[in-house]
Amino acid sequence: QETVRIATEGAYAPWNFINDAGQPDGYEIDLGNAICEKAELSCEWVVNDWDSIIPNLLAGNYDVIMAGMNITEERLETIAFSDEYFPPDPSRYVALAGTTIDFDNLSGIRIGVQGGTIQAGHAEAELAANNTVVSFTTADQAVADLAAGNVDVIFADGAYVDPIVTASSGSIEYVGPDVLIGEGMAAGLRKEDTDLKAKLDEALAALKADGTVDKLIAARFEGRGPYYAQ
Amino acid sequence: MDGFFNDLSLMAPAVLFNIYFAAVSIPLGFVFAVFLALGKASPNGLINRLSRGYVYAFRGSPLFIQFFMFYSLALSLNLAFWKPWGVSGFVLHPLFIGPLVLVLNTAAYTAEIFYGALRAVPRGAIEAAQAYGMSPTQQFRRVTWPNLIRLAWPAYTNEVVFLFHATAIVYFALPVVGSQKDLMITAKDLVERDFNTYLHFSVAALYFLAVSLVIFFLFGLIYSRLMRHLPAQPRMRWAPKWMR
Amino acid sequence: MTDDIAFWLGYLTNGKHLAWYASFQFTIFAAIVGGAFAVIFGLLGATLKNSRLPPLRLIGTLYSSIVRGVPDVLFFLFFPLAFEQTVEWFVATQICSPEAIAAQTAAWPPCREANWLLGSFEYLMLASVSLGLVYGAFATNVIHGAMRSVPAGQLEAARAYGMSASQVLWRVHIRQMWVYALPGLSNVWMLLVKATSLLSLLQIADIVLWADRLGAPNFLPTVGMVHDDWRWRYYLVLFVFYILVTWLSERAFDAMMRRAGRGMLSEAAT
Amino acid sequence: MVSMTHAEPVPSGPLPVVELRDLHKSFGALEVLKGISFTAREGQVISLIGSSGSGKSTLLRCINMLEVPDRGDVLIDGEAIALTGEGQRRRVGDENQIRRIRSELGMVFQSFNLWAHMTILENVMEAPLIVQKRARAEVEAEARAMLDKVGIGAKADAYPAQLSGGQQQRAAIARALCINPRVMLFDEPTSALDPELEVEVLRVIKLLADEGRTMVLVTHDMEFARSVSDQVIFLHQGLIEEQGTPDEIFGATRSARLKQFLNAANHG
Amino acid sequence: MVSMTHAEPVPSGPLPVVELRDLHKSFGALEVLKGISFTAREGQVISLIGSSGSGKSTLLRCINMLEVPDRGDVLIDGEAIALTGEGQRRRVGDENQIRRIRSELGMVFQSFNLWAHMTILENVMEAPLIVQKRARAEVEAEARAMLDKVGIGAKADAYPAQLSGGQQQRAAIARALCINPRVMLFDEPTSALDPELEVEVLRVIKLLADEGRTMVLVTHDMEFARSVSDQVIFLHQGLIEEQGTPDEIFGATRSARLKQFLNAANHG
Ligand SMILES: Nc1ncnc2c1ncn2[C@@H]1O[C@H](COP(=O)(O)OP(=O)(O)OP(=O)(O)O)[C@@H](O)[C@H]1O
Ligand SMILES: Nc1ncnc2c1ncn2[C@@H]1O[C@H](COP(=O)(O)OP(=O)(O)OP(=O)(O)O)[C@@H](O)[C@H]1O
Ligand SMILES: [Mg+2]
Ligand SMILES: [Mg+2]
Repeated sequence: QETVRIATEGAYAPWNFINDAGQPDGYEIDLGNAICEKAELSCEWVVNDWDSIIPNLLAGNYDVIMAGMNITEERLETIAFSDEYFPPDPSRYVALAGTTIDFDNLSGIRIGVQGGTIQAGHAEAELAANNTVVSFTTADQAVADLAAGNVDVIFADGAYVDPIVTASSGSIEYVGPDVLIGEGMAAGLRKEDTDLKAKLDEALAALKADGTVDKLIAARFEGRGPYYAQ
Repeated sequence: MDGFFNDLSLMAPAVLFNIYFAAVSIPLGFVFAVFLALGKASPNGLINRLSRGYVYAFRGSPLFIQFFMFYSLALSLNLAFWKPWGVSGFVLHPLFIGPLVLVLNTAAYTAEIFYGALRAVPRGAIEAAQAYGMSPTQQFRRVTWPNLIRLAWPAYTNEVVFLFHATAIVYFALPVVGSQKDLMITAKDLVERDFNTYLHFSVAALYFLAVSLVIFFLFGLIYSRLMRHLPAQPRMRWAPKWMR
Repeated sequence: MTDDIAFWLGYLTNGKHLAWYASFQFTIFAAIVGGAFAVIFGLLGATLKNSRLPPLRLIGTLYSSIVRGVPDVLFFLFFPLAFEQTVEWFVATQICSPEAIAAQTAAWPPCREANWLLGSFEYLMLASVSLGLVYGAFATNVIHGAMRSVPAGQLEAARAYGMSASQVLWRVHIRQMWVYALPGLSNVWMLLVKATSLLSLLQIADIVLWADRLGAPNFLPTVGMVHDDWRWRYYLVLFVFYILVTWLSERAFDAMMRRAGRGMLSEAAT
Repeated sequence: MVSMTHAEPVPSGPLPVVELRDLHKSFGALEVLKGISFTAREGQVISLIGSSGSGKSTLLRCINMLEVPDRGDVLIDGEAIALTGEGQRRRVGDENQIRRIRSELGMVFQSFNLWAHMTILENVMEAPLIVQKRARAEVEAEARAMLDKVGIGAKADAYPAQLSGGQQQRAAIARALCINPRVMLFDEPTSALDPELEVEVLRVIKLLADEGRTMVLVTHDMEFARSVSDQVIFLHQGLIEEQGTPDEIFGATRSARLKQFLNAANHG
Repeated sequence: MVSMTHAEPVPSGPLPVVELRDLHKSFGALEVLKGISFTAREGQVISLIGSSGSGKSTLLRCINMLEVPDRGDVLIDGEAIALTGEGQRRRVGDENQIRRIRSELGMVFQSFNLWAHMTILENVMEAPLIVQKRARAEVEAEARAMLDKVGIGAKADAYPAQLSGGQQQRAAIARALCINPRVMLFDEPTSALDPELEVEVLRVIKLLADEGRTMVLVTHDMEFARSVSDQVIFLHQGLIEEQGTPDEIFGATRSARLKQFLNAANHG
């Protein structure tokens, strides 16, 4: 059996995180294991910081990235993506309850993002002129800084902030408009690994077809899906 | 070669951040260190123990951990303190908290240097000052301090260079605001883009070396001014005692 | 009350915490292996610096002054990567076919076959070697100075009694050198120990990385206990850990100094 | 001039300038001074002699309170130096008084203790400017005159490290003289010098003696002690073993110990 | 015993043990030895005297090649020490030969140079064990006997720093004796000692002289040179100015320079 090394960040619940047992866990880990089983690959999980996750893929330290990574034009210049396994989802702003921000002409606020994400790219391109964009190395750190009031809003994947807003019981709330920037999440691969991509796509298609993917999404993301039911 | 010049110009603005961190921390750390050194030498039990403990703790632990710890500590105090005083964004800004931690850290190292020098000030010079009726303040200002700073200068120069080197880890521990990136982050980003490890890190190293040499040169000038009373000057040596 | 204690005991011994505790081995490994390399490189560098051949002397001097002229973290990031790439480049010149090179889309490595897959152990080893290289440059200076501090008369006496050059070196010169080198080496060791906090920058799951993971705020019960940002508490533990290591190291070096200084430090010892 | 804080009748002749009463001083368990009393009157030159470790330096340092005696008093110009506390915890009582008194006592240290970071001229001007707060122009004129007097006027702008031992010693004397002290205290002014320089320095001290300045000096040079002193005091084991005019001390010696000491001194 | 590598006729009387032929030695531009030749025969004691800087130590150090002479030869037991190269680049030619010869020459340094990291006993045993590779038990017995002989048997397990100067000097002598050398070389064996210790050390050296050991010694003590030597050599400006029995040298002195030197020595 071919061994495939899959990198994940381990700090982006519920896609991927380190559980109390100290092991990688989350939707992507469940899905990755299912894909591997389907494609008859033996999989090995590698935890790697987000900011160097693409360079280390290219350098050959592992073969696949499953780390809540959105497909973008820019990334497609350097790596390839499998078919999507999480649909395009609006990115959302959240702030501490009671914060009023004029989103029509957004200026003078501090926007927290995780560096190297599509939200960071958007903020740097569209908002940095009039606002301060603060990049954190993990999404958790961005949330921590929001909770402590160091940034006015954070801008992140909707499905990432959903449970946080829910769990905060009102102290953190959505503000402003949803922004659709992602093209869905998928596994990242080196461009030349076309065989591996084919295998992954095939297995993924099968799992979508038999409802496994929807089941896994429903288990990890409350009230989401089904997305891929025929 | 093009890559080299390209890197040189890309990193020129980045090195300003390292210089900024060092330039802000050095004078403040210097002043704080003087008080700490005097505290260590103080006969007052409480002041003495506090200063000793402080110096030991900050010299005994890595600066990297200190950055993380103080940032998250400051963050957890944000809602209770900084926010109400309206200094939230300011306190937690890397351009503020970075130098703050550097000051806390370098003050401990510098204090140790000053304390060592303080104990090496010739007893006789101080006794002569006493014998001629100087007050304790006058003794310190006119005799102890001039001797101390001369004794400490070479070691202090090394500490300054090391402080400058220490600025390399600021942005590994603190969030990056906007496009404010220092040499290390810039070099690391470049390497992650095209894997030209040798080029990008060498250019960054070159910048660090160049600024270090400038520091040595400037501090050496001051040293030769300080030591003009000695016909044969003890040579400045690149021999750090302690680093973070 | 007992419930509370039981809860916290359970929490502090869950798999994530156990992984944290286990990760201390990486730090300790890096410190000890790095320290050993630093002494080896230090002795090597000092030998070069003492060499009679000018080119070797130049190499020794360049090594110790350039490495000390750049931040440790820079060299620490640079060396493992550069080492890996150099090895891959050599391998590539041997095995890469022109077609494979043409097929390669990423900037590195030259071809897929030349890729050298590094696991955490290899990274840890490389990290230790780079610590050894950085602090070996400091040790070079310390040992070089210490070798020159041994009084010439001690060596002359050995020569006058017919000892060979290597007998003089090992039985007198190096034996006495430690007394002069230990204070400096103690400082270098402290620096090295503190530099082990940088391991996480090389993607090694060390104590700093786990402290960050454990302290990060959590809102999802499915992920684990829900809590705020607790990072500073975990970092405080590391802060104290390093201070303890420093303290222990000082004791150990004092003991070593007493041993090495037997006879030579009579006034200090009594 | 003399304040009447002490009850002793003022003796005839010159007024007492330095008076020690029953001084005791211990370092830890070692009792160095065991009750020393003597008086130096205006214009007198008093030499302290004794073997090494007999407490000569300690006694001299007690006069300006660089060492605080455990028991006993020091009176300068009849004014007792205020001390508080008991035994080894005894401290100077009045900071202002001691500073005023110290600036009346010009001390010349055995190892000179010139301030290395100042030029010779700055060394000499320092105390008058900083402690006595006199005008710079006046002090500078006086300092230069003083340096000329001890024969090193040309070295005014040199740093101490650039001077020979004898020149440094003379600079130290100039520094002490420039505060215009009532008393000069010398601790072995020549012991660190080679014979040639010794002669130079002794010449300057004799000059001062001839001018009638009150001086207390510790010396190993019996020849010199004999020629310059009004009174010679022989210390032995923390006590004054013998005291008298040079003729009395070096002439018909009274105690066996002094005899032994002087014999040894002749050979040393 | 004597190899016949040199053509000179073997003189009558005791055999030559150390022979120097036309030694020259310069340090940079300074010519310290300008052609020295002399012979020490079995059982002879030769003293080198001369003013400071006259090259006595350099000469002694040339005998065991701690300094390599620029010109000239050294013969030990008739065997010439092999040297290669010319002038200041001259080097020892045969490492094995020099080590063998050195272990026949017991050098006692002016500053003792005992190995600080070893006890006295270890110091004495080091060369026999490491260089001569003799059996430990035998060496230890001999070393202890030797220490007893010089009167410091009780200090065998002390470190050099724990001994007084005189004891260190005697330990250094024991160390040299324990390799059972053909010749003992002493460089100013007493100059760093106080008079009392000097007497102690001189006693030991006299003992060795009486035993008939060949010795070359540099000394400042004319009294001692006179009483112990068979030959006295007076060095002046890199040459042997005078040479002869003690009676010849200290009796009717021939050269003005030696006269001057001896006069000064009497006062020093
Ligand atoms: N600060 C001190 N602490 C402890 N002991 C001291 C101190 N100063 C002096 N002593 C001791 O007091 C004794 C007298 O010392 P002092 O310097 O007065 O002798 P002295 O007569 O000046 O001798 P010398 O002629 O050698 O200078 C000595 O035994 C000395 O060791
Ligand atoms: N290694 C050296 N390098 C340069 N000059 C040296 C060296 N060793 C000795 N000299 C010089 O050679 C001269 C003779 O020195 P040497 O030590 O032989 O004199 P000495 O007769 O033993 O004098 P002393 O009685 O003072 O010991 C001196 O002028 C000395 O400065
Ligand atoms: Mg004294
Ligand atoms: Mg000599």
